[in-house]
Amino acid sequence: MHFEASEEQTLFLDSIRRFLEAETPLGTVRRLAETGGFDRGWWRRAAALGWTSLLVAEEDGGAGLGDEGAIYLGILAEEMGRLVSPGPVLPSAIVAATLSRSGSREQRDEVLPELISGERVAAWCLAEGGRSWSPEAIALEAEPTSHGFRLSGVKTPVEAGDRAELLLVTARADGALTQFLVPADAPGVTVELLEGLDLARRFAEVRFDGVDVSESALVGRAGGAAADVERQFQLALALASAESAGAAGRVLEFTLEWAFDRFSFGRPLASYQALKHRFADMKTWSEACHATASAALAAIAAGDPAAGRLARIAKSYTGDHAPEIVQDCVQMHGGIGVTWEHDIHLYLRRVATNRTMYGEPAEHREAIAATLLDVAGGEAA
Amino acid sequence: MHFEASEEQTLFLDSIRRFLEAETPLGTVRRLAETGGFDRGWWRRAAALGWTSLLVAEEDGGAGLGDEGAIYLGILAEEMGRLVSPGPVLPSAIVAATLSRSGSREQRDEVLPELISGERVAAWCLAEGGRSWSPEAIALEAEPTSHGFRLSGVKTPVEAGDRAELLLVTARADGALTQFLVPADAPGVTVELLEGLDLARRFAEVRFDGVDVSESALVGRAGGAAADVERQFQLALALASAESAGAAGRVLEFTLEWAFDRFSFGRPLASYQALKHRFADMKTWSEACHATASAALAAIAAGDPAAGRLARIAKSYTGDHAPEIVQDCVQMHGGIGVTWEHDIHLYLRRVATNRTMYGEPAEHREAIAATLLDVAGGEAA
Amino acid sequence: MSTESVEDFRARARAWLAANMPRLAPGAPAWNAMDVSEQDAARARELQRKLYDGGFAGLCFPREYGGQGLTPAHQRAFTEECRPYEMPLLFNTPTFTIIAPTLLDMGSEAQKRRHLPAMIRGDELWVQFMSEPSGGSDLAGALTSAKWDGGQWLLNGSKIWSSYAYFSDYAICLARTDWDAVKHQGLTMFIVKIRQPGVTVNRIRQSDGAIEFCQEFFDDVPIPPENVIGQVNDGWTVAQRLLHHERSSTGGSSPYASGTAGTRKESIDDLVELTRRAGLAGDRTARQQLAEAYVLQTVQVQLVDRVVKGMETGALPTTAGALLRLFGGTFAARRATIGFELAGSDAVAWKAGEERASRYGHGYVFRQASCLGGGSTEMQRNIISERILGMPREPAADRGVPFKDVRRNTGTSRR
Amino acid sequence: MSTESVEDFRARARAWLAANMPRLAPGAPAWNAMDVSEQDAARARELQRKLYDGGFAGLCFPREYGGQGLTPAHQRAFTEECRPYEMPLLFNTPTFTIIAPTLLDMGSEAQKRRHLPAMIRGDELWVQFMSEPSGGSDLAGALTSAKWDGGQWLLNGSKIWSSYAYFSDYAICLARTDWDAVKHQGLTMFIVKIRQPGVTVNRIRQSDGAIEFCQEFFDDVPIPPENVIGQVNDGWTVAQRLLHHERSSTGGSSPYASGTAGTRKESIDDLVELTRRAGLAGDRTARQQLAEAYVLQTVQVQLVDRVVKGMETGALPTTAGALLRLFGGTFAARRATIGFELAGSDAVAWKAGEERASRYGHGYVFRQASCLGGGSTEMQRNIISERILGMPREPAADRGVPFKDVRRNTGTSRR
Repeated sequence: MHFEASEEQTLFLDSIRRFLEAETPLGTVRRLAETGGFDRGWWRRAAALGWTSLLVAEEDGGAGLGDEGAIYLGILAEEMGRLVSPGPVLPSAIVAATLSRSGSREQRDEVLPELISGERVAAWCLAEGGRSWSPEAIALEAEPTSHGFRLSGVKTPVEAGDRAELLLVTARADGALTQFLVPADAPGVTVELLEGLDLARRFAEVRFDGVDVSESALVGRAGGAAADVERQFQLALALASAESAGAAGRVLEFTLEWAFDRFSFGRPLASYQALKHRFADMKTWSEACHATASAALAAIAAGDPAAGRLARIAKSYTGDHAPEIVQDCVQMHGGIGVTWEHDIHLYLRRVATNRTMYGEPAEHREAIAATLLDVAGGEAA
Repeated sequence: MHFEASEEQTLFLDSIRRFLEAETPLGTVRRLAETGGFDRGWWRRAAALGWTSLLVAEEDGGAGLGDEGAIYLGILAEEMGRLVSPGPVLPSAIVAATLSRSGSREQRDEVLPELISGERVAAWCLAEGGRSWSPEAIALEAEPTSHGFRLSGVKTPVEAGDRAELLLVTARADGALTQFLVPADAPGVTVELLEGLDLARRFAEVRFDGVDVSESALVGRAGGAAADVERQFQLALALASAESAGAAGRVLEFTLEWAFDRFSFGRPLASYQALKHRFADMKTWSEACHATASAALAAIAAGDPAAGRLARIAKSYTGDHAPEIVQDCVQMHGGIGVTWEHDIHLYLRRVATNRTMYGEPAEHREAIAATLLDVAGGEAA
Repeated sequence: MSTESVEDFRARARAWLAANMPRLAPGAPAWNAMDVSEQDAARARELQRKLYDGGFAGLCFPREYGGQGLTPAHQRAFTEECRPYEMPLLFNTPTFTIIAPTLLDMGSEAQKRRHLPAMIRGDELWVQFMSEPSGGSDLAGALTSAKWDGGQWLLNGSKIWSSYAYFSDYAICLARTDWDAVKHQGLTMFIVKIRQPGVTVNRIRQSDGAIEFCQEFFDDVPIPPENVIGQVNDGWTVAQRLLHHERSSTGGSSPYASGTAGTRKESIDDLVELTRRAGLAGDRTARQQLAEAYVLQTVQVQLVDRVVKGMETGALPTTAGALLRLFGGTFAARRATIGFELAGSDAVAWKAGEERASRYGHGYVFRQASCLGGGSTEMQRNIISERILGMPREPAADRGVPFKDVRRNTGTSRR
Repeated sequence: MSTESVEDFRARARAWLAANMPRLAPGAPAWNAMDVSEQDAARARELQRKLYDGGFAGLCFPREYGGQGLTPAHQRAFTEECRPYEMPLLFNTPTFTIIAPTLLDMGSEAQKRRHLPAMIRGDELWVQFMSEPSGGSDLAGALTSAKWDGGQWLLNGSKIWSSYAYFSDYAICLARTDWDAVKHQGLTMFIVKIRQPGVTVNRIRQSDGAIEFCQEFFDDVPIPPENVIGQVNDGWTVAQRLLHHERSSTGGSSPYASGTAGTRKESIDDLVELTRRAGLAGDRTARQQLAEAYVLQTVQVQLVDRVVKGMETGALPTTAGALLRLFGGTFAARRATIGFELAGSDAVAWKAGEERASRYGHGYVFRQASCLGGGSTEMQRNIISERILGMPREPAADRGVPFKDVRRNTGTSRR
């Protein structure tokens, strides 16, 4: 967490940590991995702690934190990382925020309360299976029909796609970004659970084979979703970054304990300078991961026009460094670190997955280079 | 040097080392840097040791080692690296080899003896100032005239271009690689000495402003130089690699001595595990640099069809690692390592220059990727 | 006795292989050391026997112990020739490259005559009982103990990280026989029969989900005195030979390995195919990564050649195998990372039945194993700096102290 | 006394700057700490005096010592506002960010009243005499000695790596005053006037050819007793405060720096321009490198913010500045490498008069300076592991031993 947390933020953090440690300690996470992911009752209890409404306006039943909710979400994401928690926090928060901002009266009155209460789960259908996760790469077609639109295309991987009752689909109508809220059981929608590296978080492929939706499925106006999508994307980048920072920070903590406890040649591992210097590097990177994730969330919360660039910076830095921290901590553990029995691989799977999801570091660096090089005059703002 | 040197090779090595240590120790190298590079008398004495004729056929007054001369040249290059020596070894060897293979009777009878004796110096005009050093990038035009060709273009940087009486110019006639031997004082040739990072080795820009040459300037036939150029290029890559391996290996040696002699907190630097582990990494990379440079030269000597790929591998590996070894040795030295007074920067300047000259690691990796990906079936042979 | 020339031998081997050994299907996957079943072991025993019957087993082992007494050059030729054939690669490591040369160096004449021919015939697969759950890199800190009791030793304790123990026959086992001696002087190396009462073998699941390694528990396992290798309480001398051979083995410089799991070319073809399948054949960054992997792989082979020659000529000390272990371990980790990055999201989430890219994800999760197995890269760096470069040894708190008084792990922060 | 609000202050500063300070020419090169002449120093003194006269000098220093008694937030606002103007940046380090806060912490009232206002007025430029030719990272191993002799101290020995000593006025100097005490307990910190008989200042040429640093030789230099900072033989306590402020300074978290050498944006613009000029604006590898530099530069600023807040709130110990030094040093080295690679052969050979790219070559040659100056990255890693993470301290062979008996450098392998 950032070092200037308010009292409310600290209370929120404590409530998350107590809840996760009690309800989904790592042993439970392992069991959920075998049985199919998060428990719906658990999710409703998490929702009761306010997790789902942090970016929802007060009049829509939300926390009324305004954009500052992004900072609370960052705290939540870090804690999720610290315990490799399951649960559709990221897609839920993103979909709820967009419905509150741009949803129709009906969507806000009928759908949003159920998302906030955790009764229903929503997923965001963004990527389409190519290398790029950028909104520019979206091609899923929304063809106008007499009564609405027909959606055709494939979205994959979709976080929590297998468990979601509602899908926020980012598509193109007449070439312009347009979003729809579609029930997962709509005719023509096929959801296939994917296998994956992360044991607690699941992804699905969602096919739209000429799915007919009415005008009322639109979230915002046709062709007018670019700002919402950009904001969703920024949130996803920053939250994935915060989660990886939390995960890597936690791994570093318990690996340090291990180094104190473990003796080799009559000396604790922690006394070997070659290892000490690597711990020093890892500590530095870990603090930098926290710093850049917090800065991105603060920029989003502040409506800073640089938020998009800062979110990409955070995602690229944490994508490079969080996995390397965890890998070197595996090395510090020795043989036990590459066993199934030891929890460290749960963390490695999470940060490796986060590195890829919502775009790899190289994709974000390329986008950053574009802001530096491709604008007239090299304007970097 | 490779670990299976023959007795002849060991004698050759000893003669080089004795000569360089006596004639151009590092203090002399520094003085030469102030005064304009190598001394002609020194170069003639070096030539008398056989340096210029290692790849020249016996009937042309050469060593008669056949292709095995490449291995001797590698030994010479490593020793040049170990003492950051001046002198046009690489261009002399390359030009002499090509004249012996493909030169006209006249070139072999009139010119070659003077190159071998060190009376005259030759330079190879390859690069044209762009990013690429590959023969494919050569554009200097050789336009047919009634009596020969007219050369137009710029070559830069040209090693020893400021001191050479003769220029081997790689050009294109009708789009096909063609080489010429041109006197540096021919009308239309302008040579401008460049400033540079390497204190002992100099480069020049050579302009050809409509330089008229007769047919007799051709080395080999018009449009038929591809094989010679490829071989020259392979030699340049392998020799630059060997030289950098020699330089980095020597730096590692004296830095290790320093670590033994230097005490910090009452203990020799060499006793600090964090430094010991970095020395272990450097030793491994250093041996690998030697290994890959030797393997490339052995392949050239054996006429192995893989020689081109192995030369690129060596250049890319040593280009990445030799400078990093030297930089970390600078770090090991502390403040004294970044002074003018300490010799280590002479080595750093040499390996940094070699990294760039004849193509950076990324260019060679791209070419290697092409052999892996762009040939039907992915044939990597 | 004059030795057959390498080229004559090569021709004879080629003909024999074609007539006798099963050919690999074109494009058959390279042998996967990670997932070996008892059936695979039975098959390896059968093929090894076939080689033995044909006179092509144990090429570099002395004739008196069932080998062929040939040179490393003969072995290299054979390894080149046998590439298209199914080979009993399971015998290579640790049986032939680590255990057998240790027995050759340190075993009694009776031990050599009893076990070496049996290995070469395919009758005995061996494993190492060296590491312990509490031990990490500190092999000499073994807590497994053997007590002399009525004319035999009784073994108690636990070992870990032994590959394939569940289908192997014998193990070489380091145990503490004197707790009052300083650490390195109270150890003895034993030959232990695996399938006998008192030995329990459990399999360990790896972080990537595969099962290769085992943990063993010993409960008063009897060992006859003739199964001591070398001298009682001098087991560390034997262990050092064993570690030397292990470095040669994992570094790729052992002359006792016969056949290899895939040629160099196959191994890069893997990444080439991945790059193409991922649609990245034209992507400059991907091309750089692919070429980097190929450069490192090639340099690794070149480094093995150099270091082996250096050790042969005495230009490098025999500990130089640590250079190969360090290079090999870090390269394998880098290669796993490149594979993971090339594979993109397919390595992170994939459809059931389309697992091709998933192994790059699992390879990434298991990445550090290449820097741990066969001696951690940290130990290699210690060896290189201390024994090749002659730098001062790390201070150890367990020197000159009776082993029973040495400080050991505290807490139980293993999670 | 109520403090002016930051925004009111900002408005007042903006107006004053526009009316009084010389504007930088658009596109003027950022201030280059590497190549400072005596004229530059005179100019800096003049500008500092101007700030002082306007009431904008020493913003965070107490009023009783000539400062303005304002908050770090005021200083940040001023630093933002003064970007378009020429500033006396030479005073920032070490005078304001390292020496002055050390005097504030540890100096006598008389020392503070005498020197702090003089610094803030632009009358005194200071340097550090800390490192020694024989010493490396081991500052407490100082061999420069001061002997008490007839009512004053006499200084003998040599110091090195002091920037700008040849035009500065005073130095803070660590010297050994008791050779029978253990290392850290026989040191005293002195104030030394530089321009006086017995002090010889030689300039050192750097590996990149530039001249910034100096070496000083002391030959019976007299120091009056009132120039001892803190207690005699307690100089290491003073040195630790100084090192703390040095870490804050080089890490970028000191509140006493006023103005910065170039904005963040200018600094990446440098590489952007290089990329364009090299024709690499469309090259994917170059774009990755450029973006990497920008990412690291941005994260560095974010890390400074985080660590400063962490130290303010007590979430991080005061030694956390070492995190910033380590990040900053390694980033600067990485940035130098990226610049060198982007510049291509222009950084290796260039036409006289077309040196623009050559500085990337020289920057690469001098690269490690960023990992050495202000405390090597190795020392930062020791501090982070031992003082932030609480890992065991390195064994030192010089603890508990009279300093005169400690082993020192052997041989003379400096070449």
